[in-house]
Amino acid sequence: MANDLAVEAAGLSRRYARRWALVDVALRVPRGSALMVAGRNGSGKSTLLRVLATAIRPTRGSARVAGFDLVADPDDVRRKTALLGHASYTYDALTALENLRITARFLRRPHTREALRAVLDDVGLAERADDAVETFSAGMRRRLALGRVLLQDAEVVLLDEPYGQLDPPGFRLVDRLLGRLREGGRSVLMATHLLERGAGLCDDALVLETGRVVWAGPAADLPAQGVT
Amino acid sequence: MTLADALRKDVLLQWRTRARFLAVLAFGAVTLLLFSFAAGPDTGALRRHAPGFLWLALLLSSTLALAESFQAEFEQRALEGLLLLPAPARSLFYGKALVNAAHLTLLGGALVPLAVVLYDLALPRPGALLGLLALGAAGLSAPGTLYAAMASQARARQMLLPLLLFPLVVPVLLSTVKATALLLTGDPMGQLRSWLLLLVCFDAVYWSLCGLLFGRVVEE
Amino acid sequence: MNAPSGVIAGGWEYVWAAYSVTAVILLGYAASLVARYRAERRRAAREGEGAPEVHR
Amino acid sequence: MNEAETVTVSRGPLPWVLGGLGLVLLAAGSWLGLFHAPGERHMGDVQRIMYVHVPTAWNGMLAFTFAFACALGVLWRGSWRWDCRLEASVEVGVVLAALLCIQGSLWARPTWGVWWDWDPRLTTTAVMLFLFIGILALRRFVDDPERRASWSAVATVIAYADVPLVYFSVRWWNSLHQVQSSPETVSSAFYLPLRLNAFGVLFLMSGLIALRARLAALRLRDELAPPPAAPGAP
Repeated sequence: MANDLAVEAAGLSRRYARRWALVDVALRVPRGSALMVAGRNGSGKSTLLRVLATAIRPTRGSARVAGFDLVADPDDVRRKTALLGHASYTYDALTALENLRITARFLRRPHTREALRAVLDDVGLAERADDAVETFSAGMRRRLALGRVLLQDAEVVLLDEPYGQLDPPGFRLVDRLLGRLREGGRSVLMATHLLERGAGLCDDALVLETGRVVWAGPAADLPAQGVT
Repeated sequence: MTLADALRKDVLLQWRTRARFLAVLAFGAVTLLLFSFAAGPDTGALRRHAPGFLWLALLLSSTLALAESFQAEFEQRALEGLLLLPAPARSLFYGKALVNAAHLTLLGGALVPLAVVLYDLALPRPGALLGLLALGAAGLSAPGTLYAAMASQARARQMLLPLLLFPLVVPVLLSTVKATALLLTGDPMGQLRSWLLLLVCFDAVYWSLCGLLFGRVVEE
Repeated sequence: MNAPSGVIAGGWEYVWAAYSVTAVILLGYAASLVARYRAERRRAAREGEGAPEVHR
Repeated sequence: MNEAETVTVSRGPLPWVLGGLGLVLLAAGSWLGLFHAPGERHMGDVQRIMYVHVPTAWNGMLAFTFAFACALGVLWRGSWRWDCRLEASVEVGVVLAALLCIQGSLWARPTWGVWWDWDPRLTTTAVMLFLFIGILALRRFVDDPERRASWSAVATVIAYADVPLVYFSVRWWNSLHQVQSSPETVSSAFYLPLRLNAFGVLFLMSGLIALRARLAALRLRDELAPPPAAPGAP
């Protein structure tokens, strides 16, 4: 049954204008496991995660995420997924707390100051809760975006370069949050260039090259493959 | 209600960027001033054309205000972030369009005193004029919000919004200019009602149509 | 120009102008369209011999 | 959009037959209109402009109405075929609307002594011309075929819904002027060239739309080309 799969995709392809960013990608991610997506810049990692999050429609192919079809029931998929993308999904004129409150209100989650401060505390932004996001550094934006993902508390978590732009304490923060997600039984798909780090945290891995899957296997075997 | 959430979000955003309101207002004021230079210093002519000048100034300023209202949504893809929660596109549209309508009404309200001074107008029915401003602003904001969402994601964005919006709002311009003139100078023939009816029809058509179609513009 | 109830006399120059403009615009557009279509056909034939062509 | 649908470019002589037939009818109608129909009672010879003006008006409106139908096809069926037809009918409609404005002004000058009379029908045509030019520009400025299709369909629905509103607003706005009525043609001497030209423009327009839709399909098929074969694959 597909029910023990968090993600099941076949023939997934996506074209931007004339360029194919993703071609015939097939993948199966068991519930509660973590998949690392590796590959160079422009190999289609972000596109894959964005397609699975329903941020963009697949041009071809189909996939089920958390048991729902991407194209037929996008709203159900959206309720079950959280995406950490390249953009921080924030309104820069608003404060960190206000940004989280907007998200919490739409999600029908508690949006009291205390509840939201707890999230900000988790990502190390408690002191800057009432500062406008436009005063944040790139790393701090990343932390806020992580906080937003935590707030969503989704079944399937899609992380695009979670370590990007973070400092060493930020790296440890991501490791800790990943551990927490996995303990909570969440399924994780993570695109990253940090092969050793990712291999230590994920079960399986796949490598993309010009939009195609060129290697798939246990994450522990990946660093030996010599991909960059 | 997700509409309330969307409204709250847009009001907050608009409030935080209120300095931009003043910039748009200054643009509208300069436009009013320029119209008087174009028409010459003849007070009679200025007074006669005042309703047209007022609404043209508001229309020109509206393209700035509308484009600005989507700046924050696409800068860090905040709109996409909300759609993925999932927040319904329709609520997001109506929140944005309502706040834009309020914004344009305020802008019009702020331009009226200036027009009074520049064009030597009398304001016999200020309350009715404000209502008319709201109806006209609503007519500009519904299609304007939809097209601003499109234009901000396309190439040549500064060009596209006025190109699409201006011909579309010809009925709004005609009915508001006529109705404003009737409000200012009296309405012996009782024509005001039919102009208001036309404006209300336009608003009804576009507030429903644009709400229906907005999802097709922001979903990818 | 014309008396209130009289016939508009002449005006043939406007008639000719209207017919010529109509002919020029319609034929000109048709010609440009045929040219664009031919060029695109040639390009498609040059590039995509393999592309499936469905006849209707 | 429906990706399962392959973009097909139809062949066959249909556009050429329609276009040729249209041109023959137009030539016959115009010849009758110019040389055989008697001058109208009040308008004199200027009335002959109507034999090309009225058919252009009918068919221009028809082209935009067809574009609206295509837009619904795109929005509901997600079909590339309707997208091609939309592009074709908007472009042909813009050509007819531009032609109509020029003819209208050539009619207004000898009849009313001005190049532009703010007649509701003609003014509505001018507004429509700019509405649909905007849609052609929109298509130019959007690179992604899916977005281009759905956005231009949305814009077409919105523009088409405006037409009656523009018409009534201009009519009321200009109501101080005496309503200008076009001359009524009653006898068959007037009808025949008008009918021939109406069908002439209709056939020519259909042929042009069909050919333009093929051009759009050719370009689209190129844009929607399948991904290149995998490096190692046969």
